[in-house]
Amino acid sequence: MTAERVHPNYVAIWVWLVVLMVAGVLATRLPLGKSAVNSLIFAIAAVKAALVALNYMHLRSENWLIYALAIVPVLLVVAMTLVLFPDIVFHH
Amino acid sequence: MSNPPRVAPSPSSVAQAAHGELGFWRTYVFTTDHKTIAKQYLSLGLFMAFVGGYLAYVMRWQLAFPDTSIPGFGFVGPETYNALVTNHGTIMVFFVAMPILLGAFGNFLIPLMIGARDMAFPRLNMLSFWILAVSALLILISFFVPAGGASAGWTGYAPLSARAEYTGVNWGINLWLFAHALEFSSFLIGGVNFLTTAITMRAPGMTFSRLPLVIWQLLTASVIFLLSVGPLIAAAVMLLMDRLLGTSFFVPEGGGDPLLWEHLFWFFGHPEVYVILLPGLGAVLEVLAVFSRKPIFGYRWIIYSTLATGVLSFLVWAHHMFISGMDPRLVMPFSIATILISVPLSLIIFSMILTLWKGSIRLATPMLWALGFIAMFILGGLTGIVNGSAALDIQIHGTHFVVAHFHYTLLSVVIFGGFTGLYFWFPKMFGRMMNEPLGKLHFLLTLLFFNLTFFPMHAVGLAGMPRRIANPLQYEFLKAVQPLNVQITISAIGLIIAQLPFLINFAWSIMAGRKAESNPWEAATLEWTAPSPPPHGNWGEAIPTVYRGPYEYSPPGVREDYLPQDRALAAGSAKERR
Amino acid sequence: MFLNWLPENISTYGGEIDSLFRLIYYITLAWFIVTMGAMLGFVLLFRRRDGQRAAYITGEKLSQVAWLIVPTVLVLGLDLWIDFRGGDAWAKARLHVPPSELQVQVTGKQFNWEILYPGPDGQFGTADDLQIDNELHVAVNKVVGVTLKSKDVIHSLFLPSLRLQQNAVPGRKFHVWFQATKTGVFEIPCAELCGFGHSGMVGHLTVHTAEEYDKWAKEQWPAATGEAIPR
Amino acid sequence: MTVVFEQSTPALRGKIAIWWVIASEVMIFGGAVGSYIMARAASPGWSAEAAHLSTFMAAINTFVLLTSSMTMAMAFASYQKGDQRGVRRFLLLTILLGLAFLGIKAYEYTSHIMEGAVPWSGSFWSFYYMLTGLHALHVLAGAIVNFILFLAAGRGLSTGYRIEIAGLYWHFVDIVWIFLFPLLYLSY
Repeated sequence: MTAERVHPNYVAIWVWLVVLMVAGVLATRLPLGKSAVNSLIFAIAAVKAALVALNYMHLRSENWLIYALAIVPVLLVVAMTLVLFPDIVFHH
Repeated sequence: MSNPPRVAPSPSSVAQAAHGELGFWRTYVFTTDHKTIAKQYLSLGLFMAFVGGYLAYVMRWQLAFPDTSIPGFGFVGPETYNALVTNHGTIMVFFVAMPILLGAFGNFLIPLMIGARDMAFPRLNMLSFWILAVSALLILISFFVPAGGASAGWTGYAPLSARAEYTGVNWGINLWLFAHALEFSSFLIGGVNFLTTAITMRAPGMTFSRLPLVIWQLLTASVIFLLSVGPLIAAAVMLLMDRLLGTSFFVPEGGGDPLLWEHLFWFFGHPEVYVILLPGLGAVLEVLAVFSRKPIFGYRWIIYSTLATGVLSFLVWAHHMFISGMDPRLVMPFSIATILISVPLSLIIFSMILTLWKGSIRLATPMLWALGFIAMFILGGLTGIVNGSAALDIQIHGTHFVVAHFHYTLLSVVIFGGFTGLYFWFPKMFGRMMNEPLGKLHFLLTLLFFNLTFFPMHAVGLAGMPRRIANPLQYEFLKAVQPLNVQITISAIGLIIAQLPFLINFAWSIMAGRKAESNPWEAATLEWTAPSPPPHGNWGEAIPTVYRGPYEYSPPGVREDYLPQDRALAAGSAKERR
Repeated sequence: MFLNWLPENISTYGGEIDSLFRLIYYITLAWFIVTMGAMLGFVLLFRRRDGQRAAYITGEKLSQVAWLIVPTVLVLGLDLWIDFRGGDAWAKARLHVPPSELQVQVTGKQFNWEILYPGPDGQFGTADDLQIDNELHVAVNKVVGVTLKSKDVIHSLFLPSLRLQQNAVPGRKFHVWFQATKTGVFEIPCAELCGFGHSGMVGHLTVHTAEEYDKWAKEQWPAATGEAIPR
Repeated sequence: MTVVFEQSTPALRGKIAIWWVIASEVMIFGGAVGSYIMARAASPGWSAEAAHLSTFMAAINTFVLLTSSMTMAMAFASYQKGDQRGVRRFLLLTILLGLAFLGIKAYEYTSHIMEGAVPWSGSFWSFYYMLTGLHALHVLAGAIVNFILFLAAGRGLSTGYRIEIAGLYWHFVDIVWIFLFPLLYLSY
């Protein structure tokens, strides 16, 4: 089950990760608005996380159960945080 | 579906089974056998139930006859009373309900009912029990540290719980938090083990649509637990830092937010209710099918309802917080979701009742407990609608009405669901039968005193008596309900005494009960194909192969009135389902 | 039989809550009788008899599933009915706040209710503010606006007769209101565990007639003229 | 239903179990990070506190952890090729990189504490120490697991599928850091 797997080029992924990291750090120097910079750096972080999960964790070649295990908790946490926003953040 | 051939036992399990003599420690204490671990969970749960019951007795005595010397305890001051309230809740939920319903039933049933020789990770299984044991020990120790046990309520609302000076209790609450951390990690490991076992180790032919419902419900409970406990673990770390390092995650003076704790607590706290409920429901479903000799009515629909309950359980947590000061616009969505959770659960209840229709019902002890469970659970569910309605919650929040409600749901699950399972699987667990008349006496007394204890609590709560007050006589408006308080206390003592027949029966039957055959109830699921009690490795030469669903009772064309899951039939002699 | 246990309602929106309780009470009572009747009836009817087999009913056929679905849809309908009625009651008690005629600020602290009156000028934070521990005085039929705060831990202001309960959370301020329709003295227990003095943390609400209230106010603020009673 | 793994291999069991562990860990870190995001959004003025952190150090740490993920993946690839020496070499590298991460983190902690920024110096610092501390404990746990595997490989035992399972956990810890880095150091 594990033997026939053709694994991705780990070094190439690593190069991408490092480039993205540098891009993330440089993005904070851009003359953009606060929310634009924040969206940019978190988008970069999400891409990096996806690269690690898909390639190093081999999510690319997993079945739906493993996918669900990776995605459902993330959605749950995001949903929980969003529901709590009115209560914790916007109260006066 | 084609039936796979019988599979030879894996080498490791043969090696395990061959280890006849492991010595006392490896056989009874540091064992990796899932059945012995289940018994360990059961004993821990029963022991802690008596600790929790003792606390309940002291509390009830104090409420009925405030500030008198309590036989077997002495005087209770307000600080002690708060510690009693807190630890009664914590012990009953985390050290009785979870070890018995999830720990004992899960460990015992999952491998036996899916046709596995043991858990996927037997040593991890042992570890999770011993972590729980240490955690229970911490809770017991916490009573004896200076200033006594934790006293901020089982919900540990911050900032009361976040600074020692608000309660006067320092190490009591710290130990209580450590105990929680250990308890959570124990059941996290346990839940991962359950799920992995059920996903990867089912016997040949045991598809998901042939799994017994109790397994479905144990698995759903494990998923709910794994996905809900995380935020509370994070919150517990923060609370511990607040206490030990003086940070202010939940203390407003330092910029923290007490409501955040409430949210994170209930994000776990409410799903936890279903973690406890579902295994109890599952045990009752198994018993209903066996003792009415009928297939469960609408097997698939129960699975859908169970899953729907699991999903909905994540959407209702804030109904504990309607009057906490949360955003009033969020209240109605949570109230609606809460009341909607009655839909899948009523479907399960209807299915239970319809299973009785045209059955051949035998009122043996497990069946009595199962029927008692249905009755009590309907009552608890219906009062839940009262609580779930936000406007009514304004009046009854934090009163004894709520106490009555959650004892009708949670305690009825533990008592009625737990004893259903225990009386039913006792022959398989210990290889002996329990005494029927004593079991029936136990049931009747428990049913009587349970209702005499908790039914009047609704009235006391409606009259406005808050939970967690130590002395109702300090309030003029509660003078009228004091006779009810006295009655509740006497009944509660009766409820505790009503457990004596069980203790006698349990101890006597383990030692000298009638020997049980492998299938004394003529049930169709896999655990009854193993010897009673099953040896290490559960089955001898080969594990059973599964040919059909779990509830083939009274099928047409078969001489007996049940068809075990593992019996191969010659083609054409009887139709096979699914 | 439960309905009599609720304390007598003396608030304008309390009637709404009580009738919601009655609605749920009768619906749930009916369900309890029907389901328990069915269960006990089936148990009596279908006891094991010699030579008789149970019917093989899987409940998977559509005609059989209907027995599950129809009652469940009925439950859903009743749920929605309760939800809509409940939404109205919630809105009346909490969302539609009428302008207040009297203002007080209640601060919970271990283990007292500090009740702050704005005085004749109707403003908090001025010299004529008056703080009285545990004694809340209001006039009958006036809309009373309560600002709820806490100094230390979470408390809960509970007025059973007024169908009013609200937590007081440190670091936050909440506004609740009530309009009492009857005079009398009522207790204000704290309904959220707040420490060792939680039991016995109790204040008193005195609902005066208009004249008595004026008299009380004069005693508290002797300097003020009759027209400047706190509004 | 495709999830019918009757009579599965230990490798598959381990993989499914570790994914369940990761799922619950996501909830733990999610709860903590969610609380941080909300607390930060609720009260302004945290950027000034965050400016005391050294983005440079954190970037180096990110680089170290990303690299360690790559070496961990390569250890698994070596195992698949049956290259036992490669397994040992890459495991050792992973452990050393993990320790380097912890060392740099410890240096950062020390310098903050020298400047007087301790966990109770305000909400930002409380969250900073809580989040990074929780993460550092996970790095430590992962390094210990890797060390056990390294010892096994050193004695000529097969690390087997366990290296894949340890790797999944290690990569997960890496992903947590990938988000903590912008959350704590970059955003404003």
